[in-house]
Amino acid sequence: MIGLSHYLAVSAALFVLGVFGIFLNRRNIIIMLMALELILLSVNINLVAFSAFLHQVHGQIFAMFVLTVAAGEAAIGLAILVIHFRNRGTVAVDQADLMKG
Amino acid sequence: MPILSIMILLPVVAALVVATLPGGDAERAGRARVVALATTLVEFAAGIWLWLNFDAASPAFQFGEQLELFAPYFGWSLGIDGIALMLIMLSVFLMPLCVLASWAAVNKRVPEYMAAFLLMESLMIGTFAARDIFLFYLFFEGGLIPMFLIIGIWGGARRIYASYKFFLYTLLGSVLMLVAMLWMVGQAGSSDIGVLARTDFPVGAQFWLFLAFFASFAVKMPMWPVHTWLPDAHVEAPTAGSVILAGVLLKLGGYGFIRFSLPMFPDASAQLIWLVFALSMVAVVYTSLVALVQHDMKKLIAYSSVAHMAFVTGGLFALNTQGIEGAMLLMLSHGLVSGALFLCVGVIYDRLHTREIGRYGGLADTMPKYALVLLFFTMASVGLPATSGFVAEFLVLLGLYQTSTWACLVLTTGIILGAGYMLWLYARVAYGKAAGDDTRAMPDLSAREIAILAPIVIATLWMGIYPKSFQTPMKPAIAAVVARLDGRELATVPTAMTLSPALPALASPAHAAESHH
Amino acid sequence: MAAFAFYLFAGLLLLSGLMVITARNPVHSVLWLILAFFNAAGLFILLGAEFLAMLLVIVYVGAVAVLFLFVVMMLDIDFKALQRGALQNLPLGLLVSGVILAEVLLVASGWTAAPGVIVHEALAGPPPGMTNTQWIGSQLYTRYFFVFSMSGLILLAAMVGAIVLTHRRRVGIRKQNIAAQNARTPGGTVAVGKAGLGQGVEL
Amino acid sequence: MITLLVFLPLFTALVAGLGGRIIGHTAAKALTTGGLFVSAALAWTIFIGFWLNDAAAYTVPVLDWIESGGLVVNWALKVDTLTAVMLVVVTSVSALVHLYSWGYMAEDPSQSRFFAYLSLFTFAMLMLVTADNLVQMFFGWEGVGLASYLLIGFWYTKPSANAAAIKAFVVNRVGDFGFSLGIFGTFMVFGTVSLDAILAAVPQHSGQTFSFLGAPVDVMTCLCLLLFVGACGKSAQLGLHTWLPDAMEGPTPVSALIHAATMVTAGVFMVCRLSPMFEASPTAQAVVCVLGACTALFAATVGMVQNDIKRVIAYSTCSQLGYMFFAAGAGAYGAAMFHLFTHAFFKALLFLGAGSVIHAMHHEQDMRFYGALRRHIPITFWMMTIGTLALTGFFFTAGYYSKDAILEAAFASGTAHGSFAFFVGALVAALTSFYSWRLVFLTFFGKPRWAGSEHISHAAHHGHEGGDHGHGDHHDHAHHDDGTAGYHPHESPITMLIPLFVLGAGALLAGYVWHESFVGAEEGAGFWRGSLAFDTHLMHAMHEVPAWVVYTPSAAFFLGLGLAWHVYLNKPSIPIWWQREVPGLYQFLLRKWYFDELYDAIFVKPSLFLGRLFWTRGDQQTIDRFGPNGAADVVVAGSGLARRFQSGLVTSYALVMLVGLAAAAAWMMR
Amino acid sequence: MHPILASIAIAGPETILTLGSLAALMLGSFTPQHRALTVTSLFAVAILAVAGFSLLDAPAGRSIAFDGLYVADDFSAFLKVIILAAAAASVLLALPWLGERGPDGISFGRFEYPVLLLLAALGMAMMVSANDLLSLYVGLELAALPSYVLAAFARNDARSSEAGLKYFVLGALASGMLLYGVTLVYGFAGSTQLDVIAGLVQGQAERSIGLLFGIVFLLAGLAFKVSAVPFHMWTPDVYEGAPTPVAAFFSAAPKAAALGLMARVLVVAFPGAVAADWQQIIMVIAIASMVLGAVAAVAQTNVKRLLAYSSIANIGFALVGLAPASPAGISALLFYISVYVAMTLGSFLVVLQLRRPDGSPVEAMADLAGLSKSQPRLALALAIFMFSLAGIPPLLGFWPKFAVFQAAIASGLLGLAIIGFVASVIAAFYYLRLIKIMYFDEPALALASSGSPVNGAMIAACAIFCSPIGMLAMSPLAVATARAAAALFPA
Repeated sequence: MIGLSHYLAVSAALFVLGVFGIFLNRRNIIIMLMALELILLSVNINLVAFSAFLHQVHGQIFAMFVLTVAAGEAAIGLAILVIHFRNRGTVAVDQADLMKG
Repeated sequence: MPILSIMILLPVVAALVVATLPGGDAERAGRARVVALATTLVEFAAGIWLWLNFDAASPAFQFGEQLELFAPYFGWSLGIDGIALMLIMLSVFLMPLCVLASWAAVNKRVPEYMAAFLLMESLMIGTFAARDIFLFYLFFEGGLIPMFLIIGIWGGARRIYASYKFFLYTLLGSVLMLVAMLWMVGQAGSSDIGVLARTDFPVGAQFWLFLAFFASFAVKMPMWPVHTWLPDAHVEAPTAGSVILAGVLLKLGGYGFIRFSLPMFPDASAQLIWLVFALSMVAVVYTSLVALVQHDMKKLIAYSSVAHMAFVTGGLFALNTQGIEGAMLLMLSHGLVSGALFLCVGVIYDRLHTREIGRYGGLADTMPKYALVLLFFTMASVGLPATSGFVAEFLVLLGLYQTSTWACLVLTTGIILGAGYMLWLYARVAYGKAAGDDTRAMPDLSAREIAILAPIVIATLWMGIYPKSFQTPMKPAIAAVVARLDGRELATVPTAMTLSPALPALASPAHAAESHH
Repeated sequence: MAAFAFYLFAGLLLLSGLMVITARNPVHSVLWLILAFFNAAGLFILLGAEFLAMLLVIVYVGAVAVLFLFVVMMLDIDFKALQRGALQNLPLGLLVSGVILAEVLLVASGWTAAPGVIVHEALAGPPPGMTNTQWIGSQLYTRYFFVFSMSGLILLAAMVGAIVLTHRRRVGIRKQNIAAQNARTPGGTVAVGKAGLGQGVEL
Repeated sequence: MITLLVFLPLFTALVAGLGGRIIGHTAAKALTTGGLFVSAALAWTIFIGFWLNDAAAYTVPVLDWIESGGLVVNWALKVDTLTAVMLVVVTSVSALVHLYSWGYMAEDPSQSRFFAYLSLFTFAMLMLVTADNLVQMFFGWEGVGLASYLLIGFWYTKPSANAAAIKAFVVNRVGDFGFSLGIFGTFMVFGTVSLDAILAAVPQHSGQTFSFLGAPVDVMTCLCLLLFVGACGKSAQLGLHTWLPDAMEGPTPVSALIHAATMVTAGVFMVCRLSPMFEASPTAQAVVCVLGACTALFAATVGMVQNDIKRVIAYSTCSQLGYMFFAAGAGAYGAAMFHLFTHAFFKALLFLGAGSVIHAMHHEQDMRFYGALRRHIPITFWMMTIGTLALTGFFFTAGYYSKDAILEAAFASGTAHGSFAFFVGALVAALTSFYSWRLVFLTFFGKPRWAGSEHISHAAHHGHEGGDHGHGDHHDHAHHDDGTAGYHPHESPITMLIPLFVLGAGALLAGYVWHESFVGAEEGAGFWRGSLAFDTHLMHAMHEVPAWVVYTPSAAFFLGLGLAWHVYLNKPSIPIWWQREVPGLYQFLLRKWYFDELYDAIFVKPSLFLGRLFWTRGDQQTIDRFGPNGAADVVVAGSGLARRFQSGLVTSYALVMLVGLAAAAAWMMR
Repeated sequence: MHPILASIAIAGPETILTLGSLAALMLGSFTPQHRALTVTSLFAVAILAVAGFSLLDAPAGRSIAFDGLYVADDFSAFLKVIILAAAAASVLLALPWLGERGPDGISFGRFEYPVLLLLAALGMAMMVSANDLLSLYVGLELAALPSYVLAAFARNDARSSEAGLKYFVLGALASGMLLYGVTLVYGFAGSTQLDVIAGLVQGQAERSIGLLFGIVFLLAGLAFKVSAVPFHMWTPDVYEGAPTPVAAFFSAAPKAAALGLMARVLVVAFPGAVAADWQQIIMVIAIASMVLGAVAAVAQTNVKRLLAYSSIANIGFALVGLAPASPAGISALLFYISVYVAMTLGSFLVVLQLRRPDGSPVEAMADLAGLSKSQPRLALALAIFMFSLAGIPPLLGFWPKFAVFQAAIASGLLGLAIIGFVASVIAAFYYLRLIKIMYFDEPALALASSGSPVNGAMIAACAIFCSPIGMLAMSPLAVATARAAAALFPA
């Protein structure tokens, strides 16, 4: 019997993968943005799973809004990435260090 | 008439006027000097008025004002007792002299300078006149800002180090006090100093509260080992800054002890006299010895200030009438004398632009008037009878003797060492032969300089010969403090610092006197 | 059967997630991401959230992932150069990730709802007589009106933002300027001059 | 009357000191000297009143001073016999010294300052002797210290004068340290600082103990010893004597006034003033007695080898003060005061005479460059001889009466310390005679040895080149095999000689006239009238000592005189042989028992060393380094660390966030 | 009235801002290009003002709207006033900068700037009125997305785009954490509505680890928004890289909104036993922020970075007011926010106002050397802000610190107060350094003022408010903050 915990565990693993993707990555910001999408995905799995097991629609609606926002975020993120590339000619993470200290 | 509010606000207004004066640089400077002098003189007059109208028989706060302007944080609550009155008098007395002393010596950014001094005056008066503990803190801390600027802008070569040290050191000390204040007010439910002074805090808590306040006042005093900011600050500050620093700002620590520590934490004060005595004893010997080897005049006087302030703490924590009255007098006296000594240093600094003792010499020949004045203040500083310092130190030591003979003994050695370094300083500056042609060519005191120093000479003598004028207003307030301390259990210190009379008849002098009759 | 489907989807989801962050080529990453979305949609269906599953496929696979792919292709990045670089953070990163994973797994396994909340052992669908989509729709435009309209503004903000950042007003291109046209007044464009005899008109 | 007496010198001092430039030297001098003569006249009036009539002691209140808790101290002038004696001594000597200084300081550019200082000193001394409470006495005590400081350092361009002035002040401060502790203790025990009240209450507290520095001690012993420390400082007793010889850096009139006749006797005065307290503590008396005797011996031994004429007299003073103290310690306060009184005359005479010699010898003070001066300055010679006779106790001179009284009293007291003092005193009497006559012989007899002196040759040379005929009037100094270096000493002006005559008269007659009053068994009690503890029994016993005791001082006189004659006139080679054969002893005496070196090594050098240590190692390298600077360094280092973490890399930032997250979550799992 | 209309009426400011932002977008698009920026900006300010005034006739007490998603009470009203005022100031202060040319010679001046600010303000208003984790999230993102764009607004400046990138990546990560926390709270409590959560949480017999984890993740996300340690790492880089007006905006309004949000979520949704747990986290975060903000700033040489660390430290102090979870603490927190916004805006305004001789903006602290001679008034104003930030009485900045520590001590958090005060002394060190540079050092450059009268007036207003004169405002402020704080604590 697949219970809530199973879903939560998958979500947790996915969340950690997303997190891991962010700081493992030193080369490409685009991968980072994708890792962020993984995190949001894990959140959505959580929400839907809770929604299902609590018999509430709230979780699913929440997940919808998360989807919406994620789309907007992706757009903004890619836009910023584009101008960053225009300015610096690279998307390497470890070269985005003009400001530090 | 809200005289205290007027005295506090008038310099602020004058500072704003001074800072926004129209005209070219030279015109502004001239006007700023005049406005500042006029304001400080008016303040002095107001101080005299206060003194004349003060009811010296009452320990109560007088000229009270109460405005709930800043509720619920604190109230604009003013009032003075005798202690505050005398310290306000000291401040308003020194201020015109400071302005005069800076008349020609400060040429850079004069309006700002005068504005800073006027703000300083306002904050000093406020500190002494505040009857709300947080209002007190406001003024107490606020004084750091103008002093920081005065040292930093118009100071000497290492002014930045000195100003930082001054500011941060004293700030660090006082934040602990603030924590304690907040706790106390939370407990007592009132931020009125009078109410707090009547509140009996738990003995265990008093201990920590005392230490917190001690952190602030010990730095301000300054007591050993948190004294090192003082020599630096003094050396770098302009003359008038040193005068105010030594004359009034150091007194805030002593004022704090007598206003807060003693009446609010009487049990802790009685229990912790060993700490205060130990620090005072170390301070006297240590800083006196250090003063002995200084090459810089201001540094020497600064170290001597530390030693003198150790007398103040010793006297205060003798916890008896003589000790506390002596400490108060010593604060006033030291305010006059060390202020005057700094003025004296300023006089020759203005001429030769060095404070190096070795660069002077033989001034008794070239500047006889100056040598005479310097001699006077040197003697006043070493506590020669008939000067203010003697009465004060005598009372302090007399009071201290009854509480701890050891402390009295060690502090008394300070008198010997004090004579050593002060006379040596005088000998190197005024006696001997001039160190160079420039030293030889220095002109004697000008009329302005005499006008600055003469009032202090008179005041010092007055306080030395007829101290009653100064003591009378303070007596009721001090009696109230002593009454609050009466009967507290003194620390039983293992090192036999206290005098435990072998005879019941010798329990106290008054008692002893009675037993004769 | 449901268990098999769950493990299949979950396993593929995690595998593709791992590939997303480890693939050398970003294009591959995007493709793995798309696979992850599909598997997540499968999980949603298992949970009875069909509408959301469809939405995920449409929005993410149809829009977001393609957008990623588009950007990756557009930027013309020298991927060879990007492959260099040491992984200094790896040990600490692994440690922290491990700790967080352990923590959240612990929580996931110990789920108990607050008292007063009706917890169901098994999955249950929407109220009787309603599909999942209807159920969502009945709530979304009534109860969640406020948030719904605000999310519209989020998309507007994203749009404005993306434009303001990336839109380049090219110099030297002729195009219609509506504002300028609207702002035209006769005074600025028509001049009535008096042509003197034999002198012409000064323009 | 007493108010005028006391404050007139203050007034004249202020006018002369502050207004000296305006009114001119002469006016300033006349004003101060005149004022002092008026005071002296008043003092004699008071004294004679006490001597002849039974004038009662009285106190004149002047002004409120300090009041705090149980402490009440007022400015007041107390007059009784003891005070009257001191008034006479102080004002007479002071007036004469003022007069003398007209001549002695005639060429000094800041004469009015000098006279102002002298008058100021006199005022302080008068305040001291008229004090009706300990605090006012302390005022005078420190006031004379100030004046002494100013006068010793009068020639402030001389480094040695400055050093001596500071030394005098600081060493006196050490004494004052004890004095003030004594005052505090007295107040604590008696609840008052008023002399009358204290002395009246002595019996109540006698024998009690209290805790001092944690140890239980006898009240009276402790207080007396503390006060006696003050007396030691002022009166240059052994241990605190080192300032007195150095004080000779001051002008000679100052030495006569302050360091012979008046200020240095303040300690004796104080002990006499507080004699009821000392009487209550045999221990304290014994200490006073033994220390006095030791001082007398020490100073006499050192005096035997000094070459500076003023230093010899200074050590002599020190030695005589020892006499006074052991008299007091033996209980013969009257005798102590009597010696004080007579000593004032002959010691002032000796100093002023020495001043006259120095004046004549152009400020040369080394006796090795004197010799054969009796023909050149005969008046001075005779006056010095009178002084020496009185000092050494020649029959019927002042010193004869007073010194005999002391020795007899010491013997008669019957105590162990009294006997010790007697034998030491007798020995010292012989030594006194020796070094005093040595001084006379070296100075006035033998051959001129002036040529070795830089002062003299400078003066002669100067006289030759500049045509200044002030000191010498013939120019052929190329042939001076007689040791005169062509220099001709002249007798001092009349203003300097008059005081010598007056003091000479005093030195001859004072003992004879007043010895019954001061130390007579019956007359004494009537004379002192309780102003000091007058032990009639002791005075009676004094007159009944064995005959050998009576003759001992005279024997000592002749012994010393004979020895001096033999060594310095008869066989002048003996001193040289002596210096060569026992250099250790000679050096020991010449270097004053190495007291200065000792103090330098255990007080001065360590103080400076510690001062430097505390300053550099303590303040700078410990307190500042680990305090403010250390804290600043820690903050700056922390700041650097924080900057390193702020690497600019997004991945690190994310990592930090996650570490925080993980930590917080972990904390929740506890 | 239809329930939705009634709700719209309650959410008056949000409604006005929504319509206003749309209108502003249209206005900007259809106004001639050279005037578009000015017109839109003024319009935006007007909209903000109208929204602010609409708060005046809001009904007293607590009104729930949109089926519990939204709440209007004194707390939200107070914070909205601050947010709207700060946003209006941010619009105005950017005008001179937007009118200038960037490094590439192209003007930054685009009318989208005020529009984005309006949208962000709307998001922030929504945040402080959020009564549900959903509206919280949406509001947060509505405020965040325009902020990312604004950080990168100088799109041809590598530093600006990098700032935007960092802000975006970390912000998205933080919102991921926050969301994860929200899901846990939702799952373990069973609801997302704050007051409902409170009821459910208080009914729980034992500590629920899941719920606590939810709170931790939620807190992490919120801590990022307020830039509390250790979620502060973006702050210095973004402040430095972002255009100065944008940094000014970041330092003011979003901080107020996020702190308010944090206070509401924690106090309303997690009272009782669970409060003890989050209070500890808040205390640790507060201490870490105070200390790190103070220490790390010491070695800075860039004014904007310095102010970034200053804001980190100040957030730490503000959080001290949150730690006791008492009405007095929240009241003090609100007081802190209101004064802090004035201080930080004032400081940024001064920096914005200054120009190097070549017309470029001032960023290095060394450029300020001797400012007291070249620009005495600006120097005085900056000195007031610095002393005020350092918390030296009698400047106003002292009193919020006083208030938060008073609240902390009243709740027995003595250790927190002591550490906080010590940190404030360390912080004083670098504030003094700026004053030292301005007043003690000799002038290095003859700095000019950009001479914008509007900014000048705003500087003067802030300076007067932060000066001792501002203490006169303490009493009314105290009444207002006490009322606002009481709204979070139903009797």
